[in-house]
Amino acid sequence: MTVLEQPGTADHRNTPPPDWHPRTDPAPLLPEREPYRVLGTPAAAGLDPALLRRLHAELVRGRRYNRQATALTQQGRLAVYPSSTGQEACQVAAALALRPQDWLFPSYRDTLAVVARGVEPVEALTLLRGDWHSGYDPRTHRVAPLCTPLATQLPHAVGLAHAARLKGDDTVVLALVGDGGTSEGDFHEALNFAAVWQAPVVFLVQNNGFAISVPLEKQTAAPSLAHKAVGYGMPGRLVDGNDAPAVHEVLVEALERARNGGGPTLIEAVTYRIEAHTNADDATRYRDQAEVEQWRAHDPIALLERELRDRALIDDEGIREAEAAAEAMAATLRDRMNTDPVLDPMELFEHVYAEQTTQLREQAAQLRAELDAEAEFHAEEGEGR
Amino acid sequence: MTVLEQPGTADHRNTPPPDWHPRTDPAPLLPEREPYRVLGTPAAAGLDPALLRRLHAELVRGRRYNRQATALTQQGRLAVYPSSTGQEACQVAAALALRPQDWLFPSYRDTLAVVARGVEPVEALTLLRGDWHSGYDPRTHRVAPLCTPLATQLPHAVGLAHAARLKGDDTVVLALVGDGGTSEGDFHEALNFAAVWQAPVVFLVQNNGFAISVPLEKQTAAPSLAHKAVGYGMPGRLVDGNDAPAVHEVLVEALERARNGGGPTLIEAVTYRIEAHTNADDATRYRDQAEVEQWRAHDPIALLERELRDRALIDDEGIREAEAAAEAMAATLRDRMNTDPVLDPMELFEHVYAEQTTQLREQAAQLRAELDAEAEFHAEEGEGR
Amino acid sequence: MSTATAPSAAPTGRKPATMAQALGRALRDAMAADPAVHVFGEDVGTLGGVFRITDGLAKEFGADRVTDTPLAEAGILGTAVGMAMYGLRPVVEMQFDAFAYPALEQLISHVARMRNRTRGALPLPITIRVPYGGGIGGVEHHSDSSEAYYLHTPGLHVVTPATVADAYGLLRASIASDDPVVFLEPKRLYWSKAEWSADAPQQVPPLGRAAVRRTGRSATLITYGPSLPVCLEAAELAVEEGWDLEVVDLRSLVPFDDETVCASVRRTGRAVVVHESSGFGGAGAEIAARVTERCFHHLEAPVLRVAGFDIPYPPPMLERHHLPGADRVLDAVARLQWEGN
Amino acid sequence: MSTATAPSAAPTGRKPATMAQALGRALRDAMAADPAVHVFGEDVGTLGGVFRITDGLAKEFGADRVTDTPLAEAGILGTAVGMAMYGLRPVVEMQFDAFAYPALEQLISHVARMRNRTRGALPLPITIRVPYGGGIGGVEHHSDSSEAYYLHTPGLHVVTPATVADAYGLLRASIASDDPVVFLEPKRLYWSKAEWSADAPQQVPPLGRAAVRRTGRSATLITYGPSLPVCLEAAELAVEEGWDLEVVDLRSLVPFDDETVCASVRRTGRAVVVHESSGFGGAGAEIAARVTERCFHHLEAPVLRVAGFDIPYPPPMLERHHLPGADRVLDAVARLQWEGN
Ligand SMILES: Cc1ncc(C[n+]2csc(CCOP(=O)(O)OP(=O)(O)O)c2C)c(N)n1
Ligand SMILES: Cc1ncc(C[n+]2csc(CCOP(=O)(O)OP(=O)(O)O)c2C)c(N)n1
Ligand SMILES: [Mg+2]
Ligand SMILES: [Mg+2]
Repeated sequence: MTVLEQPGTADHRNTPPPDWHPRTDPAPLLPEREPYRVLGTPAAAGLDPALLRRLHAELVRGRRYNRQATALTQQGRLAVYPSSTGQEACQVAAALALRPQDWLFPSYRDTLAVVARGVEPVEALTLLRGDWHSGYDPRTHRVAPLCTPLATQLPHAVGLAHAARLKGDDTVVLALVGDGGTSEGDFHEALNFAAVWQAPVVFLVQNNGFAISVPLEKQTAAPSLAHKAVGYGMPGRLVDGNDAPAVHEVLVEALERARNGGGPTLIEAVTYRIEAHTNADDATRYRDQAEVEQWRAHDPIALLERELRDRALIDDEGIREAEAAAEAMAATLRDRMNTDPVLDPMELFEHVYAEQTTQLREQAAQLRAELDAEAEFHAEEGEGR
Repeated sequence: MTVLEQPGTADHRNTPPPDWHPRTDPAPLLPEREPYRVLGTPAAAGLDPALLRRLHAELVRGRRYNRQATALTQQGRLAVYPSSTGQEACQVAAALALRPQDWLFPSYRDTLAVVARGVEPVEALTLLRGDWHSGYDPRTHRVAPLCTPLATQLPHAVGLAHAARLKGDDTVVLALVGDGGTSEGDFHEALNFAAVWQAPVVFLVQNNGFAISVPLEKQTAAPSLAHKAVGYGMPGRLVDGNDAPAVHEVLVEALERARNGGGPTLIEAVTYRIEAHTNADDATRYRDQAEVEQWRAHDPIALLERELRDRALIDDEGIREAEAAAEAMAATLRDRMNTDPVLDPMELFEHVYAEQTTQLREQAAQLRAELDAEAEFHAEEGEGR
Repeated sequence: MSTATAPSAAPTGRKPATMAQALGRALRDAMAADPAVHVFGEDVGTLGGVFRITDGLAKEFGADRVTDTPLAEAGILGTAVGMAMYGLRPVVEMQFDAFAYPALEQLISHVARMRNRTRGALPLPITIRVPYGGGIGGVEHHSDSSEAYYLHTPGLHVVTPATVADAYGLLRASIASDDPVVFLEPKRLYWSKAEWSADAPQQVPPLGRAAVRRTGRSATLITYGPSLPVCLEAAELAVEEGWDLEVVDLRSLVPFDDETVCASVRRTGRAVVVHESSGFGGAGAEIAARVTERCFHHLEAPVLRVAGFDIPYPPPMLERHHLPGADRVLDAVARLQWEGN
Repeated sequence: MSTATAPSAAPTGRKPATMAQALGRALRDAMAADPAVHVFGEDVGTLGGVFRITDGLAKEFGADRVTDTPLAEAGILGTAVGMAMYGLRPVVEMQFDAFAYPALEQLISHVARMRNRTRGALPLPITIRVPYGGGIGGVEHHSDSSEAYYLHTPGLHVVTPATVADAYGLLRASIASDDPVVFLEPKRLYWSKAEWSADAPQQVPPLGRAAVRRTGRSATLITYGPSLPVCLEAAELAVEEGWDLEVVDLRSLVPFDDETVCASVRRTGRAVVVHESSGFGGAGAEIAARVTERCFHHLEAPVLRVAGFDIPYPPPMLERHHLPGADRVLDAVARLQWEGN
């Protein structure tokens, strides 16, 4: 038998492969060509005043938080701080778009989102102050620990969303990641799992133009990061990350779709990191101040404040109130950070396992003995004095 | 100073973020909606007869190779074999689209591509027979070792392509991967590096519908795997993987673009794995025979043979010649596989490092002593008889 | 720790069962006992896994609890973290030892640390099943012994059964543990058989206890997983040479059962550690070092190690030269400085 | 092995230099000496690396040879494999220890095995620079000591300098090696200083040779990288207690210099291994085990280990309790059973 004698006729040459059918129409998955904006457009008129005021107050608070935390690094109360000044709109909108039953998975720069979600300001700095690796109970406000290894929190977010859906809960998940983080394999695997499982999760990329010193054009050649969505079969959205109500709207829409079984969304918020990567970084090594100034002219607080003023939703008094609230938060934060945390070295052995292994018990005993000897030594020294 | 006093006017609200410009037009990066085909279309008339005959001969040889290798597993001469029957067009076209100076990075199922590129048929089976981990010198034919950990060969391909370009060489790289392999983080990282570096590399995904038992719809929710390309900023192409001249054409075009500095391409070839994952797999556990039959009707050899006959480019005699050549290859392969390879256990220590460490020298001496003792024992046994 | 309950009642009766069957039964019983247990990984659903360990589970428990995932190991383990955070008890399968490597970052940076990071708020009761080891004629990347990477990572339990009964009991205990467990399945023992009843109430041993598989007075062989049969064979052969060897099966590398191991070595005064992974920096190094620290004055000879060579795992046709066999174990025993005795 | 040549002539003169400067100079000289050497990784170009080790290289050698990559460690190491296959000599930087974990699969499955897989046809002369260890108040994931994962992986060299001169010499030797080298840079020694001339022809030591940093008769401290200063400090303090300690700096964990280490231990009869990574399954286990195997009858006491606890690396405010300090080393020395002496 030659191969020709197999079933089939000449026609089959000009037919597509047997089970070929594009499973999703790609067109609706593609993001807009320009970042979506609301402020300064006719649509702004329809925005809820209460929401705008809420966003504004949080933005002001967020910026103050960044300033305070950076100051604390200068005073040596904080080892390091990655400021998100310029990105407040993304972080605040992220927190405000969630409902209490939802979960937030922040990346290491997302302290503002964490605080806006309800975590105590000082607890969001525990990791960076160095008393423990995470300063809050994730279950209280449904906020995962601030995640340092980039993009590794994304599969966690997907897994939690999937579990919630399996349990029939009305919980959706918002996961944050930076432009640099999108290059990691974990980003890819997480988005793919999310789309295949139709998990109720939304991915928000804060594209702030840099991964430490590496500008976006060395990070990707894509038309936009939001264009990655189509490759997973989920919608991609592109939004002006400095337009707080626009970010909020896009997030709410995506979260609602997820909540209603519509699956995940990838959102790219275009924004800018106004300050250096952290206080330890020197941004003049890799970018021009002129670029920074351009972005200062597109400041998220200024943009929102002008809207509020134009529509007479806020006056000088209102601004002052927002600033006073932020100031009070900063004062409390300062005070709490100026108090040395009380730490027990023996806690090092307490949370490694549910039950201490015999190995850890021995090691804990060793440290205990050392600490006792030290204390005795100091006591004697004290007596001797 | 309130935040409003920062530079900028009301207008900035309705302008995009400062440096916003979509860097690539996404439209040309999107793949066709239906797999590209040539056979059975008017374009087929323009195909080079020599190429068609060459492709045909290699397809026939490839299928025979698969049959022979599978037979060898039944005879116990080969531990395991992942047949690519049904996918011959992809593999053969891949090899024939390359020039001598180019490199091929195969995945574990791509023995046909490796052999079509010039590697000795028997050497492509060394890994599976188990005499060594790779049976050929990759530099001879510029074929990387058959790669087992899925998608891990893709960054290698990108790095080699990048190195060739840095050296100013006229070398392009073709990397093969399966539909399942596209889910791995390494796939993502490799494509991203390739696009950012504009490396001269082409990625060919053989979408054969399954990753062992897992069908494509559990692997991805994307409109097609080729749609992933836009997320990296490279063109995506979708081609009927059973239409050998179509695959060849799409590959040649992409390879030429890469050679001319146009950067990488992602190609999805839609095909089907006619046999089980390997001889050790039982495909009836996860798919219907009816589906297999549908695909048999879209057989790559039958499709091409009809074209050749319609255009009188081949006759019964020509078919017989192709089959005889394949038979000769199979006979040689069988003979060579029926000869036990001569192996020296001491070689285990030879290629771990450029120079043996003292640790390895000691261990080699231990094995040497054991082997000598064994030989002595057998010699004595022999004498005793 | 949630309690592992006895499997559902069914006709009892001991008959030969394979380790693979016992593992499958453990998964089934764990799923039946606790709806929080979810099984997922590559090919574990419809196919029942490439080793068929999960065979039948998808049918019994449905695709929501037994799930074929996309092909991405970091994604599998990473999503398991999120599922565990939400109160599920994921059991994931890594298809082969070497294919667990893509998940090492998730394992080291998160799975092992989440409880500690969050001061106990987020324990991760995840069981990671990894078929491991050689001796099956596997092509490259299918025969690695990766336990040393795991046991050096604080926050993980590392467990490996060597008998059919332990395959069941230790897997149940691992799934019941509120901590992450790397559960290493010696793939060349998958088809080993023992009289074992899948239907009698099973004993679920505590994690972290070694078992003395053979008592002896001359020296102690310390081993685990795929090397247990090798040591038992060596012990039988040793009788002819006049050595009465004790064989300790560790069962759990973390936590480590110092008590059982040291009690044996103090009694015998000599020890050989046997495993098939590369020796340099392998589990045997830790075992030899800690036994020496604790039993120095009882030792008549240094604790010796019999392990795989420090080479990449060999191709199938050469693996027998790499794998420690009974002969190599006996050679080591012979070097335990018997002259004085 | 390609020969490392002396750096370009320039005005000489010894003056205090930091380890960071010596490392940077080694990269510069290697790039100047061999056009096949390429440096790439996250932030190594324009910024000069977060520790500024690569500062100035992009300017001197251009973006084609000193390249900022996308943020993906497996991608960085994976592309390095391809570049090495094509004849280049990549030197990649992993930004911090814990951020090298995503690259472990590429490292274990390919970097360590390609030469062996291809019977020598494709050697991979890749140097992987990894800043490692704690003591710098780093937030989580910035203080790991990951050497045990590397040294258990056959096919890799594992090298770590402890002095300014070695930082230069060992890095040059690593780059010149035709095998992959994991080059571990003790980040808390980056700013340590020594009289050292960047301009005199530098000695490039062979890989695999330990150095005796202090001679002594009472006992041997075996250490490497960040723990060398701790051991030297302990040795000074020990003088008061009447102990004259020898200090061996391994410099290379793979290959391991059995000769130098055993010669010392045979002379002193006692040994303590000191490192900061977790003890269980750490480098110290291998060292203690092999020293005991080889020097058993010279030992007056078991080889003891002083290492980090078996816990995830602690937060900055508690790290001093975890890190072995001179006191803990001396406590161990005190336990070396001096009663008989
Ligand atoms: C896996 C991993 N690799 C490297 C780092 C070191 N690192 C910390 S922040 C950073 C840049 C992150 O850039 P991006 O994702 O854009 O977030 P951004 O800092 O801009 O918020 C790098 C490389 C890390 N934290 N994790
Ligand atoms: C990293 C990794 N994970 C798992 C495996 C085990 N495995 C071998 S083949 C295969 C399926 C591959 O599917 P696909 O990529 O579609 O290629 P195909 O077999 O269809 O050619 C799997 C899961 C592997 N080889 N590598
Ligand atoms: Mg960024
Ligand atoms: Mg496939």
